[in-house]
Amino acid sequence: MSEMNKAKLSGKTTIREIFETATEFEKVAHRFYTALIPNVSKDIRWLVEELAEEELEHVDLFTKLAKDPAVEAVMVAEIARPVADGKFSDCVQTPDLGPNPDDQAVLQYALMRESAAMDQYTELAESTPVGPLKDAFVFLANEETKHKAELEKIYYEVVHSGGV
Amino acid sequence: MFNFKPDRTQYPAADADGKLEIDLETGKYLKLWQGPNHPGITGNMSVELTVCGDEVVEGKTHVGYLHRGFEKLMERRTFIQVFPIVCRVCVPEPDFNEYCYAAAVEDLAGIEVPEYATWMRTLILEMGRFNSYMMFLGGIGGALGLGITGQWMTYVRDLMLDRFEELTGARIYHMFILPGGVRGHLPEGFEARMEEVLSTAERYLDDIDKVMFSNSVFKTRTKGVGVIDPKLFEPYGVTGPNARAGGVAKDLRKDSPYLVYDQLDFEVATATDSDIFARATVRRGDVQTSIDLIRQILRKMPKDGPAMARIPNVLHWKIPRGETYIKGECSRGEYGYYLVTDGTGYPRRINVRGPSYTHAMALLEHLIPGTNISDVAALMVSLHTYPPEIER
Amino acid sequence: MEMRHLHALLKQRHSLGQLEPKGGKLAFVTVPRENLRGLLTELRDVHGFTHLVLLTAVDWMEDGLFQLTYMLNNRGRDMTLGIRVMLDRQEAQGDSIHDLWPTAATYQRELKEMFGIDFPGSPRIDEEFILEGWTDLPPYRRDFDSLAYSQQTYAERPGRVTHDPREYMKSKLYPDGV
Amino acid sequence: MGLREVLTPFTVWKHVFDEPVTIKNPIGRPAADRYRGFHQNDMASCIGCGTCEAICQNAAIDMVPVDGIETRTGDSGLRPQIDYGRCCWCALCVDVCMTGSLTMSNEYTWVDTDPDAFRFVPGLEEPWKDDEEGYEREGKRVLSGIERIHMEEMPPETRISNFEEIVDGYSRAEAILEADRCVECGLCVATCPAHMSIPDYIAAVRDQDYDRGLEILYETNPFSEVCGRVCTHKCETSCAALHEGDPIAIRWLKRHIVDEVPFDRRLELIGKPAAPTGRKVAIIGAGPAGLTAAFDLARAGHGVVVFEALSHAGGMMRYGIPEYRLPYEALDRDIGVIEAMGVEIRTNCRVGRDVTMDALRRDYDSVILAIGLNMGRSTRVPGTEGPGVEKAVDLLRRITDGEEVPVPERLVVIGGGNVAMDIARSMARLQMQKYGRVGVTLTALEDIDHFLADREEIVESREEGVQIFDARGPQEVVRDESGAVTGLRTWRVKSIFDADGRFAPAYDEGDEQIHEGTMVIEAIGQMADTSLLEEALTEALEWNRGRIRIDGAFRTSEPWLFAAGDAVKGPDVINAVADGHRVARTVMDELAAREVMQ
Repeated sequence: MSEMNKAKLSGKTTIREIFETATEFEKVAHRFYTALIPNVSKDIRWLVEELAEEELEHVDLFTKLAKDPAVEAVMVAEIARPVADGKFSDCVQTPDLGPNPDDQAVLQYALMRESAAMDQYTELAESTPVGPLKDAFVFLANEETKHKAELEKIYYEVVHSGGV
Repeated sequence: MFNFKPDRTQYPAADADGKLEIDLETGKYLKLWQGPNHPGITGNMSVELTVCGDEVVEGKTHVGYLHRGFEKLMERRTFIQVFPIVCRVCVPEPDFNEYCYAAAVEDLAGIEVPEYATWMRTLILEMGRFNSYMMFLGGIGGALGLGITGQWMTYVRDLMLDRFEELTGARIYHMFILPGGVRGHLPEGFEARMEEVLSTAERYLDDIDKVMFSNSVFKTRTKGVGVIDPKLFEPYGVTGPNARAGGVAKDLRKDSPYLVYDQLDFEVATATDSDIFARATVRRGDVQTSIDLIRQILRKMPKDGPAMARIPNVLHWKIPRGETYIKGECSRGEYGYYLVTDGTGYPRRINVRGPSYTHAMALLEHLIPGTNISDVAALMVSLHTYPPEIER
Repeated sequence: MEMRHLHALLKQRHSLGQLEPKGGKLAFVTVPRENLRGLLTELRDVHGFTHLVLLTAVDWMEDGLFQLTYMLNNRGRDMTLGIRVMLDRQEAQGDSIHDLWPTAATYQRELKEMFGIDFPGSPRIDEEFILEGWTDLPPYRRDFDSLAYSQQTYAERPGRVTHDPREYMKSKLYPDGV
Repeated sequence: MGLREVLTPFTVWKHVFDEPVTIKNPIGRPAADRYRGFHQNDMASCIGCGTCEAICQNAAIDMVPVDGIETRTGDSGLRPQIDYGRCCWCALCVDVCMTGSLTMSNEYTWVDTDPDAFRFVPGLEEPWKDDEEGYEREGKRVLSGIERIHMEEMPPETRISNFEEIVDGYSRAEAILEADRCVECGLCVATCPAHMSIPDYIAAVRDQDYDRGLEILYETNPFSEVCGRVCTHKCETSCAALHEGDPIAIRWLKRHIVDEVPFDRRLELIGKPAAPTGRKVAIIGAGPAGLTAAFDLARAGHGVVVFEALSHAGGMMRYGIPEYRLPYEALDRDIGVIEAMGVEIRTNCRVGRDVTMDALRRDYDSVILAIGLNMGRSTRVPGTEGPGVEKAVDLLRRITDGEEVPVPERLVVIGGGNVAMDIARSMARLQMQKYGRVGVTLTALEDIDHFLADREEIVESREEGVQIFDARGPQEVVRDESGAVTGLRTWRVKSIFDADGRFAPAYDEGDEQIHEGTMVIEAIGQMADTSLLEEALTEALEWNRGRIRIDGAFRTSEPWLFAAGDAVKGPDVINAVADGHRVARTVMDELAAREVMQ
């Protein structure tokens, strides 16, 4: 955990800061998966491609939100820093999955990320005032929850029950 | 009273072979067809009478009006598929076909029928016999112009059909005795409802005794008429009440006990005169026996137990090569099924032995000469014949 | 037991085949055609088998044989004996026993009509019995196809169509067989 | 005759004032409760097996499609239509009905001017379709057998100390009785991946014509001896007989046929292959898919070489399935017939090491990839790295090869599939031999009702002393200070399978258990070892969610390469056999097409 992130562990934060971290979170993930695509064997590339695509959709959502005047208006508002923020911010740092990660390693990483994002967005949705941003966080929380469940199913199918 | 004495000289002469010389051109004789439409309860058969005045000099029976080729149809059906057909050989008493066929299959396939089913079968057969006699008692009166007996007996028969309906699910073709057992148990409260029918029947039979058996007209027209010489019984294969009316106390229920008859107490009704009246009284006695037997069976039969034995899958039931003959005492005499199997899933041959086969053909033809035209119907009814047994 | 004694007694004299008992009261035995009359007469007059229960035929087409079954019964002793006579199916001729049992004439007339088995000398043997104007094969012979006959004679009511479950499932679930 | 007899009849004049006994209006008179009136059919429980049609002696019943009823596993989608111009109301159709869906109402009065109205599918819209009254058979069906003929098995206390085959197989008498129960509806055929002619070979058992039976088996399955023992027998889940009783023991009857035909006779019956075509096909992997394809191709006259990395042919049938379920001789006989067709099997020849894909591509007209899933997955929970943690497939392979494997007194298996059961039961036998007692704990994510293993595997495992903990999620392999394994830490699984049968395990952290053992065996998923393809080919091929993309005919994106079996489809022997046939057909079609082109 970086020093900067440790500093963020307590106290208040502005919506802008949260918003920027979240945007960065999605962007980093998208870049990470995109960069990973050529490094994995072609047989598991589908998995990384799907993950990259999902993240890109979220980046697009944030880009759109940033242009929304209603969102701009609440950017300076202060809200309680989510408890889950630490784990979430950690995910902005991308791990080293090695030169040629297999499907299970990619899935495990993705699961960890989805889990952090789900917690983060759920808390944010609760503490953000009613408005388009809250709607976005609610949407994202739902998305990540669904996404996480889907990944868990895939993980079960690939790792636990595949071929048995 | 009128005492008609026919002029025997008008009778046709017989040649050396016993063949009658009947020349219709002479105008002395007339051909008269009795049937094939249902004259009384004799079913769809006809008798081609040659009459001289109102005396019949010759009668030839004609059958085939109900021929459906049952025996042939059965050869094209699997052992279970024969089951729905057999009952149709005899409308008034179909159950004998079901029993004989089922028992024949069981015999050749080596199937032991559960005890409950054997009691149930006996019950069904006695109910069927009762109904058959209802038709007889109604019919014999009807053949002599006594219409009311037919109405009463039809009503009583209907009451018994109600019991058949609730027990078997059908009124006429019961299809209840299946190879392997029977299809079900007695419904709740059946015994009480049956008792009601039986006591009603007894009341009506009491009236029948008064209106028919104690009726001078009936007596006059049936006593001494249509006498079968007991010497003819064996040559003509006469069995059942027709023989018992001539003093031959033979009844397969006693002589060759099947089902549970050896566990039942009953007497066989007999008479001695061997005429129409004697045959009617024997049947009147038999109805009472059936009523008593139904009561006895309901009292003695097990309250529960399996109704069906374990049988092979009927869809490909094959029975090893063999042959058997199963018989029983139906209301008209010896009823039997001769079953031949060849190891396939189909019977090689089924032959139905119905008592009418001998009673309504050779015997009737033998009895007819010398009778009065108006007695022919009563004579036919008194033999209690059902033509489908002849032309299966 | 009684049946076995009887069989032992008659076996030599009438060239009887093996006794085939069905329980204690019913048995079947085969006798050559030429021994039939002698056997029936002795059974009837000496051994109490006075009741001719039935007379019918079984078509063993594949073996080229007709089987005549004479079912005799001794009422007093409750014994039934099924006597088989095997006839050449091509010849199809039996010996009338109407003089032993008058009622046999009816059976023989029916056998003539339904199986085409002749009994020369039997009363009215050639008169129609059940069928009228029948010109086809005797219908109770195995080679008469009653289904084909009914299909030729009667029209089906149109509109019936059925499906075999196995084939139907194939057409629905794996039409190309895999 | 006196005056009395003239007067007595007049006494019945007393009836003159009696009420009439006739019923004024018989239409509407209710029939008895058991009356056999117009039929009723419960559309939802009817499976369209057509037994009613088969038994009807009047040919009154047709099986017809009905709107809104789909054809699916165990249900033909057809429903009986009854022609009341022919029905004789005998109700044999009701008695024989496999599910009890067909019954009768007590309705019998119906007037209509349109004769065709009396030909309809009961259960759709007739007014009496839900009436309570009417004929129903007493109890379960009696016209075909309900109970399966018992299969003799070695009792647990005897079988646990050795690897001898557990199941005895039917005697002829038993097999005839079991075969007798089949109603030949054929619903099972669609369910069988290889669409074996199940009713036909069961009929052969009934007829005691084992030659015919064997020929029928070989039409669709050259691994009938194997499948007769270890098939997942999904056919038995769509058997019409299961609705009121036990499904027909289809698998055991198949085995019985093969058991009854001596090996030499088998070879005679299968006959000789067709004249050589001059074409050559290479098959990678001597498992059920590869060898089935080899059999079909060789039988058609093509030259076939099968490349097998291990020392014996058979694939998972040999190296995965323990001997007590499938004796090696049984497998050897099936393979023997295939070899007798002229198939050459090169064992100990690993493609990628001993021969390259490029060489195969060059030397053969076509190449079929049938490599299966032979690599075990790991949960990768903490502690799985290091000694004391094994993978089930590796252990099973070593046991088959006769290698010494470590046998601890207590061990823990992770997994709820057949492989987990196989390793648990194999290790239990080894423990019995070594220590005289069994110490196997098995944990699985799934609850017991959702185990992927066959029911009988679960039952037999328990009989043999395997302790099963269901719905437990592995969290850590616990090790002591020296690093030696001491057990497995699990959490309870609280989630359940969704409506689609998919499962996202979630854990209840408060419900923790440590399962003691000095060895943990992972028997979870398996994967294909596609390294033999090497990078260029891996890149060139198209993939589909981790598996080589194939079309419906098992073609890969490379025209010379075909793929079949668990590696592309799965998940069992009979599916592999079905794939083998299909890929062989495709290859033959392609070869024939090339013939035309040249």
